[in-house]
Amino acid sequence: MRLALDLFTIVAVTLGAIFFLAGTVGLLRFPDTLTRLHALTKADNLGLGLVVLGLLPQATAPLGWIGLIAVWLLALLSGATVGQLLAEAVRPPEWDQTRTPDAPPVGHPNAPEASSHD
Amino acid sequence: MSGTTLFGLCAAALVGLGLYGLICQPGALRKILAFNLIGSGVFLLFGVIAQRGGGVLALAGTGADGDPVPQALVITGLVVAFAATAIAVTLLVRLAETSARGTLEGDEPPAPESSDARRT
Amino acid sequence: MLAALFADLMDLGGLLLVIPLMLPVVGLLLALLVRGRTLGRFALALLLLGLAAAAVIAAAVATGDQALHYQLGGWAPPLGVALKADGLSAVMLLTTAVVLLGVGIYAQRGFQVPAGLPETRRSLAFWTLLCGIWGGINTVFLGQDLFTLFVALELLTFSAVPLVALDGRSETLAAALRYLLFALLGSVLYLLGAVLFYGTYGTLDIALLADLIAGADTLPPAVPVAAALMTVGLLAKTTLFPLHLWLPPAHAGAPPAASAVLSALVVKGSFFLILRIWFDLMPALLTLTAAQVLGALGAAAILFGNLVALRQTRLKLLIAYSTLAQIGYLFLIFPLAAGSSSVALTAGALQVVAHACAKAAMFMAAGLIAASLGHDQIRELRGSGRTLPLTVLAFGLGGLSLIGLPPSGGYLVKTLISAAAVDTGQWWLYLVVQAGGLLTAAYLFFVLSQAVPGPRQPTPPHERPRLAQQLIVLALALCALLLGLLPLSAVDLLEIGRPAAADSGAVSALLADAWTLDKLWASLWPVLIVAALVLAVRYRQQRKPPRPEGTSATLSPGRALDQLDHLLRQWPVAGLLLLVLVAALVQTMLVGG
Amino acid sequence: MTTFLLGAAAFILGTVTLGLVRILRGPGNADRMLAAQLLGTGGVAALLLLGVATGVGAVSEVGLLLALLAAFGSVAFVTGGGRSSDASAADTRGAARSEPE
Amino acid sequence: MTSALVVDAALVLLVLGLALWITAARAAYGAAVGFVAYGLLLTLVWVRLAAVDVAMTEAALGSGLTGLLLLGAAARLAPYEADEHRRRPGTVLRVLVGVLCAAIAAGLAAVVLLLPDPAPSQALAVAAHLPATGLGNPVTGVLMAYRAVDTLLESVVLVPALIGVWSLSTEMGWGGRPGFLTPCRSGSALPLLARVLPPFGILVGIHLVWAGADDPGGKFQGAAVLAAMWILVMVAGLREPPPVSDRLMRFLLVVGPLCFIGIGAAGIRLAGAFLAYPEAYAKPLILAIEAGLTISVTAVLGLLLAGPPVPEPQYQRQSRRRS
Repeated sequence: MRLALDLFTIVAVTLGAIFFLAGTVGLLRFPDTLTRLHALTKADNLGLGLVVLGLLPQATAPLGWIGLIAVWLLALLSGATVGQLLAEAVRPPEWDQTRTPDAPPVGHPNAPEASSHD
Repeated sequence: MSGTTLFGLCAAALVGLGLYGLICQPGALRKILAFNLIGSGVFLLFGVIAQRGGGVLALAGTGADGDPVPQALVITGLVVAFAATAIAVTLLVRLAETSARGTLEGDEPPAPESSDARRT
Repeated sequence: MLAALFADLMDLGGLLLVIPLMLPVVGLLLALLVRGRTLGRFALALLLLGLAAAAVIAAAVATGDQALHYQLGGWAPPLGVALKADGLSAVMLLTTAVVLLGVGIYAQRGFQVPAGLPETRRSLAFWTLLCGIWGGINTVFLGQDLFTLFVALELLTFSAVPLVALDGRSETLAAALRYLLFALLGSVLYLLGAVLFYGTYGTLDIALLADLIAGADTLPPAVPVAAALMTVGLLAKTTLFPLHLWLPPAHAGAPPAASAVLSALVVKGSFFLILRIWFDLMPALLTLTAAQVLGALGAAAILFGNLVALRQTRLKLLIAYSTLAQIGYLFLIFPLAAGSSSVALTAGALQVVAHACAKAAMFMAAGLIAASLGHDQIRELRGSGRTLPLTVLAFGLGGLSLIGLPPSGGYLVKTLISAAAVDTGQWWLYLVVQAGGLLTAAYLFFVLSQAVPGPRQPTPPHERPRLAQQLIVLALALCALLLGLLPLSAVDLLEIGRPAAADSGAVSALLADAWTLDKLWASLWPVLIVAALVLAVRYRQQRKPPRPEGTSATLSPGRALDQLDHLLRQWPVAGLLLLVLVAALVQTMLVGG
Repeated sequence: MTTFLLGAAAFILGTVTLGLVRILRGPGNADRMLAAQLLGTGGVAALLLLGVATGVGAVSEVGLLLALLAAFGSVAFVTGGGRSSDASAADTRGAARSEPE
Repeated sequence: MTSALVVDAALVLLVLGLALWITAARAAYGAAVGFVAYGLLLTLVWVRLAAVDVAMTEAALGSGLTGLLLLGAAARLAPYEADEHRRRPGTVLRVLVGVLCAAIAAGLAAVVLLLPDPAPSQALAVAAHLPATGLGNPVTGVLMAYRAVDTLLESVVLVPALIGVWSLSTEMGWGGRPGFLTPCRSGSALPLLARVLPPFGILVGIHLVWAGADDPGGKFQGAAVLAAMWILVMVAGLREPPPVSDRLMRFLLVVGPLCFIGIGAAGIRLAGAFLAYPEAYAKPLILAIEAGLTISVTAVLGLLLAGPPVPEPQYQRQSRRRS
């Protein structure tokens, strides 16, 4: 029984680690912010989920389980929101993908001298 | 070489790095960041000392959670450092809004400037 | 009945120390809830109570002839935190209470809540932060735990910095930010030193650490490093030359009442900790080279600060640079400690007290003059002596203490330092003290020669100062001036709680002939010559059309001095010097030890 | 088992380290934020692995805290003006004029 | 345990790499993003150092709230950053500073390697006296009993810091609402997050305070989480920050420290020393103080991030422009 559980842990955690690797590769290789975002949110949620799943047999029941699952649920929630927020923020009005790298920063809408002009 | 020693060396390096940033980076926000780096280095060193101090506990067989005194002091220190960062950041934002600059370098006129101005 | 109350209070013993610790803190918290005009009066009542508590503690220390100790929460160090009031702490507590009460009375007007308003930004910030400074500095004087002292230093800094920026002009904001960042650098270095002490000895209590350090056969390498880091960190907060980048703009830019507190008290908090480190924590480690490094910086501060002060055209900047110079005197005592630590410590403590009273009076006097004239340009002070006779008199009297003329506290300081310098064969210290006094005399008389003559101002003053404000400024100046007349037994109070030194009586021996006619005259005549010279220069300037570039006839050296000051106050340069100081101090202790 | 879990933690940390190249390279601040986000999730995973492996108690609560606050970086990113440097090429709002190169 | 050493080495490399980035990055915003990641890694380091209480504080305060503060500031300061590089000190100066910093770091490293072995420690003394406090968590014991005065002073230090932040408003702005956290232009995601997350967050925060007596956790960690939730709600525009003159808010700000001082003073009578607790009631009294401090620290942390007050018209304008 112990052996089976350990095997389960090894398989799940390894899978999770591979998803993290995939996410990282996506983050590095994908061409623009939105596709990178896509790679990231998929990969890290699944990765963390698998790691949590794999750790369940090693944790003490039931408090340890609750803690682990709560971590994953919260990570899911914040991951989803973050994806949404960042997507809203970086979406160019005309889906313009030829951004100049490191364009000079512009006035913050909150700064007093940026008179409202929109 | 144990992990604890490794973290101790890391703390020393963080202090050095932060000192360099605090002195050489012109932007005031970068100085605030550098101050936080030094602070984290100091706290880390304290944590290393706490971990080493846990040795007596391990000998006594009551677990190895480290010396709680430095840990408590680090918590206090973190809160104080946060307050310091908050004041510094607010001062800086206010300074930038009133004088349109975010740096402390070369900002002050030399002392006799006023008399120079009157001479010309 | 009062006597009975007093006796009851004395019976409390160490518990008394909780009062100066907690009274300001409670005041700080409650001030957030107090509304309207009550705020200023509430703070004043608190300050009066604080003065009473400080007096009771000083009396308890003096009558008991031993330091008061208290263990907070009943936990003994190393686990718990202890408080201690020796004679030195008691004197500092009393000085703080007196100066703060003076400032509190003075500030009743400027920081009053206008009728009909619940509060204003300036009033709430000033009174709460004043309580914060008070609580921080009292904790510094009483704390015996290096980490508690760190928190106290931060309380002091966080309360002092916003006061600098209270006027909200961009140059005061910049000054406050510089002050904050440099002070934070200082605190973090101090904390690093404390951490190393804990790592080496497993305690942060000063008394326990002192025993452990004194008892060790070989010095662990962490100790000199920690000592150097803590000292330099505290130097950055005390603004010893050449780490003075933030002092002039910050002290000159704050509102006068705040400048008085900053100059008179706040920089002394970190200096007090330097005293604790070098005289209580590890007296044996103060090698002659390390002491001479500190002494040389002090000497440089005296000469440099006074010379730059002479070049200033604004009164408040002049006073700020004079603070820079006066801080230098505090560090002259380190090389003297080799001869007699009690003489050195007495001189240091007297200088703290005398300068606190004198400088608070001078900053507030300058504030009244500036309020009345609408500016503080030294060359345009004409007539202010007629309009504000009491204030200009207070300014002058405070200045006499800075020069070191009898019977002021400054005179005692200079007598002690000079005599000890001659005794230990360190003539350069003697020369620096004398030269510093004369330079101070030069700028003081220059200011007075501008302010005193001239008719009553034709234009009505911008703001008529209250008589109470003028009187309290005068009273503080008189405190500084008459400090020297205190009986010698008052000086003995400083010795209480210190390990009985072999050289007890050294102070009284040195001070014994301070009041001979010879000595008095010797201190007086050079100052008179300087006064005459200043008057002559001024007379000549009046005959010729005034040259606008300031006081000094020697133009190019003066410009070079300004350039040097400007260079030293660049952030990277000051940072570099700070690092050099750390390295140098470690070096001296490793080699000398 | 402990060795495996520690190894997995080291592996995940290693991969997210690679992701840090995005923080260095950018190009936009949003990309940097993405890398920080990945580091956040990976950090939580590594933390849980470490906690179980070394038997340090209450580690899942630390993970809970990290997961709870994970979104805050991005919230600050959206509410602050960090996005402006990304969208600046397209986002030519009159008031917020960018300086010429 | 070499595999543990590998993890530690990886962590150290990551931390140092990020510290380098924070120091050397060209733009402040990028450095601030790096700082958020850096705080997260430090949390892992604290776990490796078996300091779970500190790890929680670092996660909530060092990484979470400080990151929020710095990112917000970096965004606000971006327009003024343009000519910073020209103000860099000259090469000679930088090299000198660099050499000295390296020397100091090397000296510290040497000191670390030469720290005494076995290390001195208070751990046994703390454990021996812990039953007298009724607490199970030694860190809480240090914070609330042995070194209660540090905790008291620290909670007091936050108040002048907040007043310092407030005092940076204009005279006109006094009495208004803090202006740093005006609601963001609302997509759908942020208000959703601000509705879903706080119930969890409040639960976790209160749990941390409550559990802190016996398990890792405590008032500062809990308060930081609660403050973060409050900030989220304010940023999403669901609640406005209270005006600085709000009387209830003022009371909440000071209730914790005042309660601490009051119970401490009662200790003079009941337990023979200031800040001592009578042994029979030690735990309930400590929990009462912790509850008060949690309220006050939450309020202070939230308001520190909310910034100085602005005049009401400006506040409304900012909100409108951004929504």
